[in-house]
This record gives sequence, C-alpha cells and structure tokens, in this order.
Amino acid sequence: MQVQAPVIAINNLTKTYEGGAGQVVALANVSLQIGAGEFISLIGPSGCGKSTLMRLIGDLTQPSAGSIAVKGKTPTCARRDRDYGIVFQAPVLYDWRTVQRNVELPLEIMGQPRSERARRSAEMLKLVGLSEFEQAYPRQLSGGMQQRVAIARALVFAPSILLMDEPFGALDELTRERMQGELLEIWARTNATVIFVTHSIPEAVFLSDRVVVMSPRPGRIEAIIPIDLPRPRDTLTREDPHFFALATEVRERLRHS
Amino acid sequence: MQRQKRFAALPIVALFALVLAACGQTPATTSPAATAVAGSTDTVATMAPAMTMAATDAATMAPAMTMAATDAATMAPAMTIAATDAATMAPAMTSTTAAAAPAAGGPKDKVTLQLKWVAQGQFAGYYAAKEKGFYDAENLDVTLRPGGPDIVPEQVVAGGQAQFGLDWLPSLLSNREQGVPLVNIAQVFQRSGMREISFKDKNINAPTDLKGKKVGVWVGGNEFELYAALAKNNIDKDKDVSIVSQKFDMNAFLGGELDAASAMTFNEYYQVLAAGHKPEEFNVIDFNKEGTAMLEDGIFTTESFLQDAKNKDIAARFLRASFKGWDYCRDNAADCVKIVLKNDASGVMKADAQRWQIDEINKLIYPLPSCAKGIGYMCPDAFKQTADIAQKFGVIKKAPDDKAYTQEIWQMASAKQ
Amino acid sequence: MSDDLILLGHDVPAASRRVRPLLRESRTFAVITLVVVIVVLWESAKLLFHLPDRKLPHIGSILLEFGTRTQGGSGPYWGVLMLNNAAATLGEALTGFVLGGVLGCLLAVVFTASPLLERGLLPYVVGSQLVPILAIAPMVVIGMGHLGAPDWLSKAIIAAYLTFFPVTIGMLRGLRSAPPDSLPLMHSYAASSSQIFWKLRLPASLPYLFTALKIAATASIIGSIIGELPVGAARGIGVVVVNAAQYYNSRPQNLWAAVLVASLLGLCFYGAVVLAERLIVGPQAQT
Amino acid sequence: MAVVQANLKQLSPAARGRAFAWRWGPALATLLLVLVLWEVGVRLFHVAVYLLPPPSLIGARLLERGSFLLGIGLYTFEEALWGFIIGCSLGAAVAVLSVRWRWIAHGLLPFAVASNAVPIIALAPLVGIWFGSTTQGSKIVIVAIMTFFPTLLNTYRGLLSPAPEALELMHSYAATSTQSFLKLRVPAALPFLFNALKISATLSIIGAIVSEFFGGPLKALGVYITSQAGIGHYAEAWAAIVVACGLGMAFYLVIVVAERLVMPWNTTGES
Repeated sequence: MQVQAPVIAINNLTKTYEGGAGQVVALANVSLQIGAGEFISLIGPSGCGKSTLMRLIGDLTQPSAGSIAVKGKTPTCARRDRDYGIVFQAPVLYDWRTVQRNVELPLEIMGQPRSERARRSAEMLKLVGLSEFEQAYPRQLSGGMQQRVAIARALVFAPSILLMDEPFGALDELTRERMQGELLEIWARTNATVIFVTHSIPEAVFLSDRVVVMSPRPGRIEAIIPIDLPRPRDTLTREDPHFFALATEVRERLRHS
Repeated sequence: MQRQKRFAALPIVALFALVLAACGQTPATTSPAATAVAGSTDTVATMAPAMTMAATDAATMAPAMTMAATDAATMAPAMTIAATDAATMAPAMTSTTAAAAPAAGGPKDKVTLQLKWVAQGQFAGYYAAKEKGFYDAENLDVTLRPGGPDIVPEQVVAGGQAQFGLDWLPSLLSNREQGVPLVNIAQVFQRSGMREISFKDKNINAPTDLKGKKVGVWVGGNEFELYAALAKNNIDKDKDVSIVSQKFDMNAFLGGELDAASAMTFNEYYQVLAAGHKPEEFNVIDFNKEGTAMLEDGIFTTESFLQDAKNKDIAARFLRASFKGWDYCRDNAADCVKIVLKNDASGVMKADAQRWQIDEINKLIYPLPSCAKGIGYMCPDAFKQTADIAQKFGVIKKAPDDKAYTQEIWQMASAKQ
Repeated sequence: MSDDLILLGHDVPAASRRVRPLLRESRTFAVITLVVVIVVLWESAKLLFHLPDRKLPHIGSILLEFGTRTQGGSGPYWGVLMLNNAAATLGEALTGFVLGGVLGCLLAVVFTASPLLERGLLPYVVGSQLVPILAIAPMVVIGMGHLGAPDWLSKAIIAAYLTFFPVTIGMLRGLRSAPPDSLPLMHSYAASSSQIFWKLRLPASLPYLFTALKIAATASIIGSIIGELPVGAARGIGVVVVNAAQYYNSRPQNLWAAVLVASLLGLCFYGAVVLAERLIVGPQAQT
Repeated sequence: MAVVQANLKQLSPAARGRAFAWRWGPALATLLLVLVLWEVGVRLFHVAVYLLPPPSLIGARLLERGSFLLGIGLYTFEEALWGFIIGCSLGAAVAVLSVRWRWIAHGLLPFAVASNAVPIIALAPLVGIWFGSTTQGSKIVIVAIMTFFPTLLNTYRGLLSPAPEALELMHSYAATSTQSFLKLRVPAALPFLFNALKISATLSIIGAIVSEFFGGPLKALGVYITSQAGIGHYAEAWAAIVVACGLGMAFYLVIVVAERLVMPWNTTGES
C-alpha cells in the first residue's frame, strides 16, 4: 500500500468557477498521491468537488492553481498518450453503433486495423460477459448491460488509468453489487489505476485500496482511509465485521466533514 | 411554485386570445364596407331609417328584414346565409321594394358586382357610376368586388356572393355547360382587346408563325381566342407550339422567356411600352382581324335571380346606372382616372397607366358597332360568332341554348331611360 | 415530421443557453453585421454586374417608395396605404390564428382523451398539409361564401388551415410532456381528470404550445396572403403583391417593398407571440 | 422499451395482424366514412359540382386521365426533387459550417428563424423575375429556399445534440476534431436531418405547385389545377389535387424508408 512512485501526483490543486453570484471555489488546495495499480475512491457529499477532481485528472477541465502530474506528464499529454479510460454515470453509448462497434470506437480513433479491433473488442465483451450481444444496438440492452459495454469500451485500449464517475449510480442494489464484483475481477486482470467517484460508503469500502473522504465548500480532502481488507474480495467480504468497522469509520469522517 | 405561476397566468392567456379575436374582427368587418362606401358619403345620408337599422343592428333584425342586407361581404356569417340568395327573399319585403321607384327613397337594394380583376381602369364605368351617384339615383347600393388572378366571377355569382359578375363570354359558356345556370344580360365590350404580341426579331407576323414557339397565355378562361386562332391555322396547340401559362405581369415576356405573350391593349400592352419599348418594336396579332375574336367583358347573373320580377327591375336599374357610368368615362376620362386611383387600395397604380387604360377601354366599347342598339347591347351575330368559335375549338362541346343571354333586361334598362 | 416543425421554433441550442448574456450581445452584433453585409453585397452586386432596377432596385429607392404620394400625387403616402393593407392582412391572420389555435388545442385535448380518435384522425391532420392550399384557395373562398361567410372570414379560414396543424402537434406533445411520475402523484391525491388537466397537463404543455404558436403566427400571415393573392380582395398585402407584380416593369421597387412589409408583418407577429410567452410562461422561456 | 421492441418482431402473424389493424384501422375507417358522407351529402343536398364534386366523379376523372395526370405530376415532381436536393444539401452544408464557425450561426440563425415569417408566396414573383417565371428554374429556386431553412435549423440542432459526456469521451481518446465530427456529431445529427428531409419532402411538392401558380407550361400540375378550376372543370382539378397529395405522401414515404435503411438503430422515429 506504500506510495513510492506515484502515478498521479496532485499538488495544491485549486479550481474556481465563475458563477452567477461571483466565484465558486470547487476545490481548494487539494494534494494527493496515487500509486500505480491502486484503486482509489473519492467519496463525499454533493458539491465536495469529487467529480471536479476526477475531471481535472482526466484533462476534461483545467485547474485554476496547483498542478497535476500523471506519470510525470501533464494531464493533457497523458490524455494524448491515451492513458485514460473514462466511464460516466450514464453509459454514453452511441445509439447508431452496435455493441461491438461501440467497444471498438476508441481503437478506431487510434487507427488500429480492423482485425485487431475485432479481436480486442471480442476479448473485452467476453470479459464483461456480453459476447452474445455483439451485434445488438445499445437501446436493446438493459441499463446494467449498457454500463458493462461502457466499461468494456473504457478498457479496450488498455489505458493505464481508469476514471469512473459514479458508474453504478443508476443501477439497482443487486446489479450494483454484482457489477462491483465484476469490476474487481476485471481490474485484477489489468494493471490499471482506478479513480472511482461514488456516493456509496459500502461501495467505496468494498472496492478500494484507499477511500478519499472529501468535504464541501470549498472542496478539500477530509481524510484518507486505507482499506486493508484482503483481496480477492467477494460476497463474504461484505459480511466481514472489519468491513463494517471500515464503513463506520468512513461514515464518521463524512459526518464530520 | 413555478407551476402555480403558470397557472395564475392562464387568465392572461384567455385575455390575450380575446384581444386577438377583437383585433381580428375590427379591421375585417370594417374593410369591405369602408372600401365599398369610400367616397360616396351620400349613400349613408340618403339611406332610409329602416335600412340603417337593418344594416347596423344585427341582433334586432327580424327574419323578414334579412333580404334588405344582400351584401354578403359586409355581413356576419349567421346572417348572410339567408341574405345572399336574393331568390329566397321574404315575400313581405318584395312588395315594399318592388314598389320603390328609382330615387324615391325606401330601402336601397344592395347588390354586388364581381369584377374580373383588381380595381383598375378596366372597370372605370362601374366605379364612376358608384362615385357619381348613378347607382344611388337608381336606389341601388352597389358593392364592387375586386377579383384576382384565380377568381372566377361565374363561380362567385353562382355561389351567391355577388348578384352580378363580369367575365368573358366563352368562359361563361364553358361554366354554363358545366351546369352553372348563368345568363348574360349585357355585353359591354363590343371588341376584343386581347392581342398576342412579340418582338419583331421573332418574326411572328401571323398565327402560323407561332409554330414551334413558346407562347404565353392566361389559362383558366382567357386562352380560347388564341387556341381558336391556332386551330384555325391548323396548328395543334398541344404539339406544334409550347403553350405556357403566363401570370399577371409581362416580366417573362420582357425577360425573353416567351417568344410571344398575351396582352390586353389597355393593360399589358401599356406595361411593355412603359418599360421603355416602342410600338414599332412589336408584331401584334389582333384576334379581331384573325376572325377568332370573342366577346369579352359582359355582365351576367344567374337564371334564378331573374326569375323574380323585382330582381329584373334591380338588374335593369343596375345596367342603366352602369351604362351611365361608362358614358361618363367616355366624356370625362380624366375624372375617371382620379376615381380609379382613389379606389386602388394598393396605391401602386399611376395616373398615366390608368389614363391609357381608360382610353383603350373606351375603344372597346365605342363607337358602338352598327348592330348594337346602344351600349351593352348583345348583338346576336356577335354572340353567335363567339359561340361558334367556342364550340369549334373545344371550349364547349355543344351549341349553347338560347338562355345563355337575354336582351330583356337591356331593353328594360333602355325603355325607362 | 411533427417534431421538427416544432423544432423550427427554437433557435438557441440548449447548451448555449447558459451563456445567454454574452451570446445575446454577440448575436446582436452578428445580426447587424449580416444586415450590413447584405446591404453592401446588394449594392455592390448591382454596381459590379450592372444589374438593372428591373432585377434589383436600389435599397434606397425601395425605402423611399414608402414616402411617395399615391393617387397621382394628391393621395395619402404609400406607406400609410401599406399600413392599411397590412392591417387588413393582419386582421385576417389574427382571426385565423385564433380559430386555428383553438381548433388545434381542442383536437389535441380530444386526441389525448381518446386514442381511438387520435388513430382515426391524426393521419389526416398530418395529411392535410399535403394539400396545395394555394390551388384550392379560390374554391375555399367560393365554398365558404356559399355557406354565408364574408370574404375576410374565408381568408381567415385559409390562415386557420395552416395554423391549426402546428398547434395540434405541439399541444399534443405538450399535453403528454408532464413528468412521468407526476400522473401517479395526481392519482394519489385522487385528483379528478379535469383537475389533472388544469393543474398538470395544461401548465406542462404551455412551453410546447408557445413554440407551436410561434410557427402558427407566421403561418397565419402566409395563409391570409394565400387567401388574398389568387382570389383578390378589397385590401391586403396579397392584393398589393398582385398589383405591384403587374406594374413591376415601371416601378419594381413597389414589389420589393411589399415583400419587405409582408416579412416585417410576419416577424412582428412572431415577436408578439415571443413577448406573450415571456409574460406567461416566464423568463426561462426559450426564444 | 427494448423488450417491447424485441417482442413485436416475435409476434404471431395473427397478433401482428391485430396490431396492424389497431394501428391503421381507425384511420382507414375514417377515410371510408368521410368518402361515404361526402358522396351522400353531395347527392342528398344537391351540392353544385363547382363547389364540391362527389368523390366518385373525382375518382372517375382520376381513372380516366390517370396517366396524363401522373405525367404532369412527374414534371412538377422533377422541379420539387431538384429544389429539394439543392435546398437540403445547402442547408446541411451551411449547418456544418455553422457548427465549425459559430459566428456564421449567430449571424445566420436569426435570419433562418425569421425566414419562416417571409411569405414565400410574396417572394415568388421576384424569383420569377430572376430565374424565369415560366421555366423550371424559378420553381427549383423556390423549393430550394423553402427546404433550405428547415434543413439548416434541424441539422444544426442535430450536430449540437450530442451530450457533453459524449464529447468528453472523444476528448479523452484524444480524437481529432474531424474524428469527433464524423464519428459523433454527424451520426447524432442523422435523426434530425431525416426529420428535416421529411418536412422538406412534403414542402417541396407544395412549393413547386405554388410556384407554378406564377406561370409555367400546361404540362405542370399547378398550372393544370388552376386552369381546370378556371373553366369550371372541378372534378379534373380535384383529381389533380389528389395526385399532388399522393406525390407528397409518396415522397415522404420514400424518405421514411430511406431513414429506416440508413438508421437501422432508430426504431422510434415514426410519427
């Protein structure tokens, strides 16, 4: 769990927006080091800046002050090097593409040959358990299946960093737990570093190596809680007293924020 | 809260709708009346009290009174149904009006004349009759209803929105054959004003030269003089020439699209001259000379209208006053130009054009041909020529019966004069 | 097909609404720029290609036309006459707008209440717009006249014919636009169907209704001109267009000016509906 | 929703027949009812032919002059088609430019909206003066103007329709702007474009007929309608109007079929 060579190094990051009623400080002086292959959850109440932090890492928005280094590069360079796979709360699949072609989309943009694309997408769809649905259109799938396609699409080009913004937020509890298990299995087979934004305490505890608790107005880090539950984690993990203890700690921290 | 606010605003929507409705009514109800009465303020002054009541206070109108308001254009829908068709007039009222001698007060007879085209010099006689009080003197309240590019006066009259209409005889015959019982009561234009003109360089000196050319004509009733001239010269209008529908302006002709174009002497011909051309630049085919001229503007009404003796009287008075209007324009062309311009709601017309128009129109009426016993007289031979040509060239399938025109009204009009 | 007639009413994409004040400024600027560009292009094209007035009169002479006097120099100014004609057209259009608007709303309410009627009639509501109304305008005027309608009403009915369609479609969408859970909510209050209509469906439909009314406003002007032009009338823009076209060779600026007035009339009516929308639906209303 | 669609395809023939009957039955019944009432009403009340000919008479003329009417219909359709092609492609092209350079949009879109207020019928004589009132040119230009603005507005909206996340996704792949345009904006705009094409299809037929009102050869549908109505041949005029409606509907349906072929994923685009 030790952070030696951080993949992502965030220093004194500040982000302000010009709002209707003057400036809104979304993030104030946030510093965080994330190690290679680490699974980090960002948790906090609405408006604590957790999504903003993720978007800053992913080069989807620019910081007002402070710095981010991703593998020693700026986020923009990292993005150009295709280091990021992003999954949003909504699956954001392209209606006009079949499941297979949705998964192939990033490879297409990166100019991979057709055969390679087909191979990789088949592999990814197998990983998320959707091999039978290659030729289906997104609208023909359920919400959970669509989100699995989105995950397959995010992983298909083997990005080193996976940014997930409440990806299971819209799913029902059982599907959500199953997806969490699947996500851990997939993650185990890749070497990706995951930054996972969530509202759910059990979800954060179950998935993460460390849970970053954030507080609002202005957004800052309240606490970083290491999760020392053994891996691989499964249904039994959720019933472990230590799991409850960690969840309680996160809850306490959140309440104080 | 937002929803509440929207809901609270609903009365405003309703109010807005009401205001819109009110605005919609105001100009519309006043417009026909305003133009119809324009310039003849004395109309109102000479109106009998009873009539004023009937026309203004719709709510208190007794059923028997509806006939007094025959002017469909100024009426609200509910009233007009009973009012438009003069043939259905209440017997009680018939006696009153029939007894009314010309200019002897009493309720004025409201009638409408459907013109063939927009207000212009072509109809100067009717506008003059109205403006100069000739209709008033005959105890008539006449509305002149302007036409448009696609209005067919025959249909308006048959539909009951006007008692009298103005159109070319072949068109009347064609409509009559389609089962529309119309009858010509006066033939105002004794000569054809229609020409087929072309620039000299097209070398079109006679109808035979139209072969292979692009020839413009007004379709929908005014094409038959040309068709007859073509047929007379053994030219198949569907194969040997390219007939093109030309619309209310000479731009296609001046722009070089058409080899030849139809032009009325009083209107389109002037327009090409006004565009800066000289008469000597054109070849003109005159259907009068080609022997395919047909009778143009004539006054007609429905057979059913004339079934009532009282209506015959109205028609006779209408003709008498209209003829007086034409005579006035023959003698006072300059004044008639002013009258026409005053009635041009569009404000587009210029005095010189209308002067030309009235002068040319006068040539179509005067001097009266030898067969005519007076202005508006239908010469039987002229009728026969038009009917023959119309039949020969497919405007109508069989010869018109003798009810297509009547001289009776014309005789009534001239007898009392 | 229905959707996009409605879409025609919007012009500001949802995403850019956030930056409204900035956008509006740049928009005003862009519009002014474009007007200037058009004027410059117009006049320079005339100069460069030696376009005669018959093809393209000077902008100045078109505008000056409004200040000339009619009836051989002794009558009212042409601009005044044009106002008179515009008022006649507007009167018909307003009547048609109200008639068509009411009919459209009624149809939409009936269709919402009865799926059977919707399936039976809606295809013909859509199909009605396939009929070339200009071609049958004379028949409409004569037919309506036969039934006793005065001339202006026949023209208003033609305007209503073009107006009711977007209103029906827009209102239908609007009445169905209530958020999915709001209906069960109303049911939970044991609301009567008329309460549901007045408190939920109708307020929810207002934005859609106004979008449709904006289209209907311009359609009603077009409709009344279509009624006037082929059939003739005592007054109206359609009459001016026919007359001006007839005398185009001697005075081309008349026709251009008439088209200008017709367009302004449509724009003003459109603007009036936008204004009403702001007042009734509130400032969040889209343009 | 997805499940429902899957089921529709698996329905038994009988059930599909019932679904079809429910979908179109009321409309067909209305048509029959209207035709019967029209015919009976005209005969019962002795409505004059020049007011409203009975449907049987219109039908008879339609059969009698079918090939002729279709011939003149095709002449008019040719104008509509060319105007449609020019207007729609220009509209789509300007929409693309407007998305690329927003100042074009800011300057042009208010005019596009305002253009709805311009009565094209008032403009027609001017177009005739420029492009020839009796030739096909002016008709094509009028149809092009009529179809240009709806296509422009709809395509523009369609190109701007992708959700911000969809654009961010492209951004995260470091896609070039051409790539995001071709792979995201263009396909996302297709439903909007097809909606515009559907409106334009019917508008183009109407537009061609309206412009023929201002002059044209006898073999044009619009000229035929007005000329026949002018000499009291109402059944002929109505038969031609039926042909015009039929052409508009056929053109519309062609676009609907094209839409289904081009956008197999879009199964909800019916109206």
